[in-house]
Amino acid sequence: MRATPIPEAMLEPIHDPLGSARDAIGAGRLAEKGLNVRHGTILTLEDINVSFDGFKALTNLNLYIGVGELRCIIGPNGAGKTTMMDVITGKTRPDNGSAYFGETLDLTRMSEVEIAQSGIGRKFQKPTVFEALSVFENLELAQKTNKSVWASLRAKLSGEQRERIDEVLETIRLEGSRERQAGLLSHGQKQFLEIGMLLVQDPQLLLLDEPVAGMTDAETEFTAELFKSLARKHSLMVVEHDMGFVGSIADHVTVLHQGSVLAEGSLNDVQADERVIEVYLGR
Amino acid sequence: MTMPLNQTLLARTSAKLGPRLSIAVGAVVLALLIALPLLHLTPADSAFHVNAYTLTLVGKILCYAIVALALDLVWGYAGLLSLGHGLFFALGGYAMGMYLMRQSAGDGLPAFMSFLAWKELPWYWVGTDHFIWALCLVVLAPGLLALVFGFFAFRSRIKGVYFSIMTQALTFAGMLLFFRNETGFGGNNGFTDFKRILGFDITAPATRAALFLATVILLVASLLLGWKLARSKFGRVLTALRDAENRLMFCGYDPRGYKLFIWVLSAVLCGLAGALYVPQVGIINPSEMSPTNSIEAAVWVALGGRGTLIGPLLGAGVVNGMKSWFTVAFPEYWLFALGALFILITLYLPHGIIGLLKRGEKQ
Amino acid sequence: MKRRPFLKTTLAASALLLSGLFPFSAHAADTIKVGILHSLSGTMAISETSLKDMALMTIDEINAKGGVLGKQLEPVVVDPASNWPLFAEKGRQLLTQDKVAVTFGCWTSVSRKSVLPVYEELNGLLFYPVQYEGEELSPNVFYTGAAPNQQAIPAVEYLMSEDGGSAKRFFLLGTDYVYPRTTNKILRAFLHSKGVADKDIEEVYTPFGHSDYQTIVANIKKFSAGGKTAVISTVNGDSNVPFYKELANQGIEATDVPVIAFSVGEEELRGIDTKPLVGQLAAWNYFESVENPVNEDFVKKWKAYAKAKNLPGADKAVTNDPMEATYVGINMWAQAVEKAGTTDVDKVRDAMAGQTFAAPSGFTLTMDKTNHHLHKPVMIGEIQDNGQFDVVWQTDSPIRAQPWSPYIEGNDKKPDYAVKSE
Amino acid sequence: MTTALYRLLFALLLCFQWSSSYAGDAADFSAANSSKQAKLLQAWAAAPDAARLPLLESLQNGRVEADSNKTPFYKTDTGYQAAEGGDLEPVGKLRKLRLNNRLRGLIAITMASHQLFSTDPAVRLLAAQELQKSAKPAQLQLLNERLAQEDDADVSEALSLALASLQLIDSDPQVRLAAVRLLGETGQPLARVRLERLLADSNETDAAVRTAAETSLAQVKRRLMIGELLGQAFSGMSLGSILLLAALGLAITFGLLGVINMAHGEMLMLGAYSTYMVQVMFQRFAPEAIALYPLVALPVAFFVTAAIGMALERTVIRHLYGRPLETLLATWGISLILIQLVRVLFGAQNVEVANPYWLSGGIQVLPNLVLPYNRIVIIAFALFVVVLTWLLLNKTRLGLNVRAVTQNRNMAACCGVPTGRVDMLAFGLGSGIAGLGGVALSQIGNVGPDLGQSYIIDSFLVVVLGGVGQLAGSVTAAFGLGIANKILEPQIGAVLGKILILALIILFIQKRPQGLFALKGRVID
Repeated sequence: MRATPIPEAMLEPIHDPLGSARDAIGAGRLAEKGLNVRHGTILTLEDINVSFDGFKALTNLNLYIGVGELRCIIGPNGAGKTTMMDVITGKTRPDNGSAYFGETLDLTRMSEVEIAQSGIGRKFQKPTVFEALSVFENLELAQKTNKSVWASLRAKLSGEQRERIDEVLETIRLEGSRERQAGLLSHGQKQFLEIGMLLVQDPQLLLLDEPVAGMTDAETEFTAELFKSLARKHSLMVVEHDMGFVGSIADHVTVLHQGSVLAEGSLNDVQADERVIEVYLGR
Repeated sequence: MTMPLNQTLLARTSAKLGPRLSIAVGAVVLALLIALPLLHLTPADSAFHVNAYTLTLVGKILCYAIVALALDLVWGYAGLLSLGHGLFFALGGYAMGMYLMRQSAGDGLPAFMSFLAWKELPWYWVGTDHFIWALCLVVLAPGLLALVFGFFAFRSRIKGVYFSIMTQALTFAGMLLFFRNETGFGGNNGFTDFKRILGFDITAPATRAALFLATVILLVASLLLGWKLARSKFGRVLTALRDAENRLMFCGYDPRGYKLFIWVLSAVLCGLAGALYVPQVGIINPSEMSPTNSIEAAVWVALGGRGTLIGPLLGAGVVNGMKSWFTVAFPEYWLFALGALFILITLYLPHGIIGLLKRGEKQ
Repeated sequence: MKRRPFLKTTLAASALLLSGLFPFSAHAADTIKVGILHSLSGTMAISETSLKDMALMTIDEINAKGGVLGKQLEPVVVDPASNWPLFAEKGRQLLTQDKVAVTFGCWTSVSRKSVLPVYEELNGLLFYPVQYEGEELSPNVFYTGAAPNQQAIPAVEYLMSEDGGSAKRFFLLGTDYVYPRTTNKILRAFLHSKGVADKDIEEVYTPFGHSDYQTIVANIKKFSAGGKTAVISTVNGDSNVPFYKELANQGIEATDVPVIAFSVGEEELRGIDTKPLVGQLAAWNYFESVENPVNEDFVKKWKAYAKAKNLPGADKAVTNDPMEATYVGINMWAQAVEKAGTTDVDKVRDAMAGQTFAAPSGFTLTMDKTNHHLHKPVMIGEIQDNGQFDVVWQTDSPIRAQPWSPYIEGNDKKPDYAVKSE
Repeated sequence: MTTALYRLLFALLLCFQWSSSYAGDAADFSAANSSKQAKLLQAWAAAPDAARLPLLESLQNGRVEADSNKTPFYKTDTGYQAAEGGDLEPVGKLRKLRLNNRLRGLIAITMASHQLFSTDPAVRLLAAQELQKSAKPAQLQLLNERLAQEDDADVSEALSLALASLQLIDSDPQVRLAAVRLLGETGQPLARVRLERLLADSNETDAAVRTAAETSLAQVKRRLMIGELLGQAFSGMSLGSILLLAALGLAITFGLLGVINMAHGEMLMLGAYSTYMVQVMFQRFAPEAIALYPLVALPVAFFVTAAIGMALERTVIRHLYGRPLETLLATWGISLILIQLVRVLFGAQNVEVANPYWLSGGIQVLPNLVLPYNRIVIIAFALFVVVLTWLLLNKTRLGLNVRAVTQNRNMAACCGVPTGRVDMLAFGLGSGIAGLGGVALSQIGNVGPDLGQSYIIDSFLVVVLGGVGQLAGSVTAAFGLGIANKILEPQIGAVLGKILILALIILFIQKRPQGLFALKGRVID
């Protein structure tokens, strides 16, 4: 079955109906409205080093992602892909180096929550959804809104928000499982639900860790369509092993090896690179 | 790591089933609980008379039920197993006890201080002769302690078993502190021999009835509050927090605030339960803080069914009922029964009695 | 269909609540009910279980002689499980459900304090058999254990005497609860009155269940360098073993620094290796080793009873001071009921005044006319390696109790007769 | 040569005088009341006579009994022998001569002054040392005489010290000065008090003596200080070693397997009860080898607790891997059952576990520092168990398997590691080590059903603080907590010290959560 193209309107960001009253505990300092992308780069990683008990996971990593770009990251196991995502989302602090979201937000100084609120969304390698909640409730929680304690105590879904969730449900083809408990979904469905949760979160930058693992071919194809359509409005960074999938979506590919960038360029360029061939096939 | 609790919340269940029946049954229980203290006021030789023994026993169990509910809010919903709720319960009890001691002592010092030759009240006793301030303390003492402990614990992401062990150590430390005579709370003897509350004789039937009613009101209020919370988005965030905290953080929620809120709320509920418990049973002493008591409360919740609102109440009732019976019938075997209960619930009844009833329903 | 679970749960809940409401009560026509309120489980079971058995034995004995007022006594045993609020609850149960004529029970002060309001409210009668700190005199309680002046003060007088080693310095070591605190306060005042200066008195408290006595023993050693020192120990049961072991291992002997204990008796010694303790002292009002016909008979009866009832450790059954006090208490109550001709609490209370009983201690004990305490002899015993005590000193005659110690400020204004606390 | 001859003569005399000339001392003593007995002893101490040695020895051993005529008899292994000699038969019932602590003290002094005449220098040395702390002014002359006759250097020194305490009130300032100086050389706590008295009451008139006393006092204080500090360090180490033994088993079950074993304390308790059982067996079947029972108890306790641990793992814990909170509740239930089981089987009372002679007493290192043997042995034993555990985990097949399973269960299973059996063995190992800890604990404190309860919280704190899965961390944490406790205890008391330490642990975990999560790494949710 071919994927239906996604209507433009669905991907339009919906503005926070409650305004940007982010005064709750640990709320973000800045909303994405003010994100400064003057130079066209949304993410800047420079000279990042991370080591775990002597093991160097990242060494002098430099990476730039442009606004609206769809970047694929490939690399053998242990190349540092997930660690890099951990650094961007604030889960791991680099030993040194700088990480900027836009021109002004220093990711190394922000907490995970602040980073998430400032507009970076992440999908985990293993699909993680809230298993005890229904599909709808999963999306409701993820939806961009005021996420402070007090707000959630009083929160009521507006019609607009409900519509938005319904739209996304349709996009990820889970409209039939709306009230189903997320824990009961299949692996692929969970993957989609998690992507859907990213969509309602409406981030500027999406980090996706192996999004098509465990999907059927048709689902993979559909996902590729989805990502490509997202790319214009959002920046995406996709870590993937499936070269077919990478080839179908990426205009730009980065190869990581032993914690730093080995090669960068179009998929064809990269695949022709001697060093990359050696890394993948050599040993 | 996480065990999905496929338990549908009572809130949701009752929303779906025709609410009339559940309201009817609830009303019957409530009516019984309200009738009980009124029957206590009948003359002693009346056929319907309910004696003070029964009233205080049921009152005590109701207080425990509130504790179970409070524990369930943090454990069943937010996934934080506290083994230190006895501390909050006791703190509330002590705050109320301070007021009761002052009432008994009149203008002088409470008895335990005067025979240890203390000349004046320690600073933290200031104002405890006013009921209003005592009430504030009932809320503030457990609340502030929970706030401070929770702030540090949640900030450094202590969770799961570590959290349980830390809370256990906390209540243990509290117990040691209150056992000291120099701490100024009567040491091992704690507070006893209360005479009056708000000027009323504490042993008068009307006072007992009023205290009992207050407990019923607090229980109903806690249930309503729990129900409201479970239905709100807040409740869903807590459930999400329990199952996948990292996911929640990457959705932009700060778990600390949520945990702190429910943790403090739960502590305050415990404190209030403690405050009602003390005048009814007539004594508060540090053994209420012993880790064993707190862990027993966890069994009430586990037995009844965590993540539900009625479950903990059932659990508290069943375990305490069993305890009353066992300690009379076979005092030696009570610990065997309690121990076996712990093991069997965890092995075979992960959803407690409520889960059992549900399963029976499905088949 | 979905209604049923909720219905069921609610029903279950209400059934549970109801079950507590209407407890059954049995009616036995020709017996007098007697309550026994001792912990049979939990931490205090160690000490209290034997008191329950002693009470049952005494009741059997009275029944064998024809009971009281021609009626048999019917013991009602409940287990408050070392849980203080439960003491009050069970006490209330005994008085309101079982309608007992009298209760024998409690060990710790806190359990007594917990039941006291219940007994005063319902005008019950409680016999309390353990030595305690005094500072209490309720009309609803008869105290058959020692007040501080019947144990602590004579013990210190002994230590200060030549035979006791003419101690000049005193190390007061106790577990941190009310009994040691109050006792030590009384002792300090008493020592002051004997001219002992504050610098020669050291007061140290340890928490319950303390087991590491290294620092404290080192302190005792340091303190004892300053002159002939005696340790007065109000250390609670379990902590005594590590304390004495540490003393012995650090080379402190009873001849250098004698330790006198107020809470170590035959029952406590039963479970420990007494070698390190030999020569240390204890003060009580009764020891199993006392030699007189009444005691011989008493000990024999107890051993036979323990064997007959197959009590745990029956082959090593011992008697001790609180057991004797229980025995004396029950017998005196029976005599008082006979005298009053009724079990009515007020009448029995009046009849109790001045009752006498030839006790196993070898003395005829008298219930004081006014203050609800027994007149008791005081004995100092030395621990032997067989777990028994060798009496090294005793008073010539029983001493009257002073529940309101004159050494505590303000007690001179307290009346020496029982009044309900207000 | 002359002294040797003199001694020989003395010894011979002793034999002759045995039953004749001093007859009457024993009878006097047994007939006297206690204050008179004290006077007798004091008199004897000032004028020793070898003939009294049998009497004194018998008194010390509690073997003197009197019949109803107050005729004294010595109790021997076979029967009774009249103390005054002859073939007297006891009249009426024999009763042990009642002594009190004062008399016992006096007997010790009297004995010591008699032993100064012994031919064995070691005995004389002990006697002189005893007199150092207890010599009475009446013995001044005796001591002077003995000192003059003494040829052994050590005994001389000990005697002069014993004399020095008495000479502080000598009328000759020179003698006092010498005595003061001599006292300064010792680190005796008694010397400090004596010197302080000299200064405080200003009853010393001679300025030179006063200055010397000040110097000596400072000297003594310094030595005492050293002893105190060492003592504190030792007690910290000792407490640490106990915590370590209590926590080590947990470091395996919790640290490696991730099982929250609340019944861990009961494994300690069962280890202690195994020790008790072994002791009972020895008493019944091999009373002559009783001193060896702790050594036999070690393997017994290890295997008993390991077997119980494995049984629990198979029946309960196996079903709960990966559900730590449930494990916590279930094992708490197990602990309740085990406690009650022991109560039913052995009674609620504590049971009697006696230290064998080689674990009783202590070694005198400094005048104010005695290190008890049982504590020394336990410190060594704790270290031994740590080394053993380390070897087991790092140098054996089982250890390799355990580490493999704990790091990646599925992978290990794929490699053919029987994960089920490894879990069982590892849990058994942890429980067994707890059993070993129980043997050690039985030599320090009570053995009762509640033994384990008092260690469980401390054990968890040690493991958590040390870093889960880190053996070295547990060792550091245990000794750290032990020493911190012992430093705080004299300052603020045991309770506040403990509370403060709990608070510090909570704060410490703020700073170094690695204490909690030992291994850093990429986090997979």
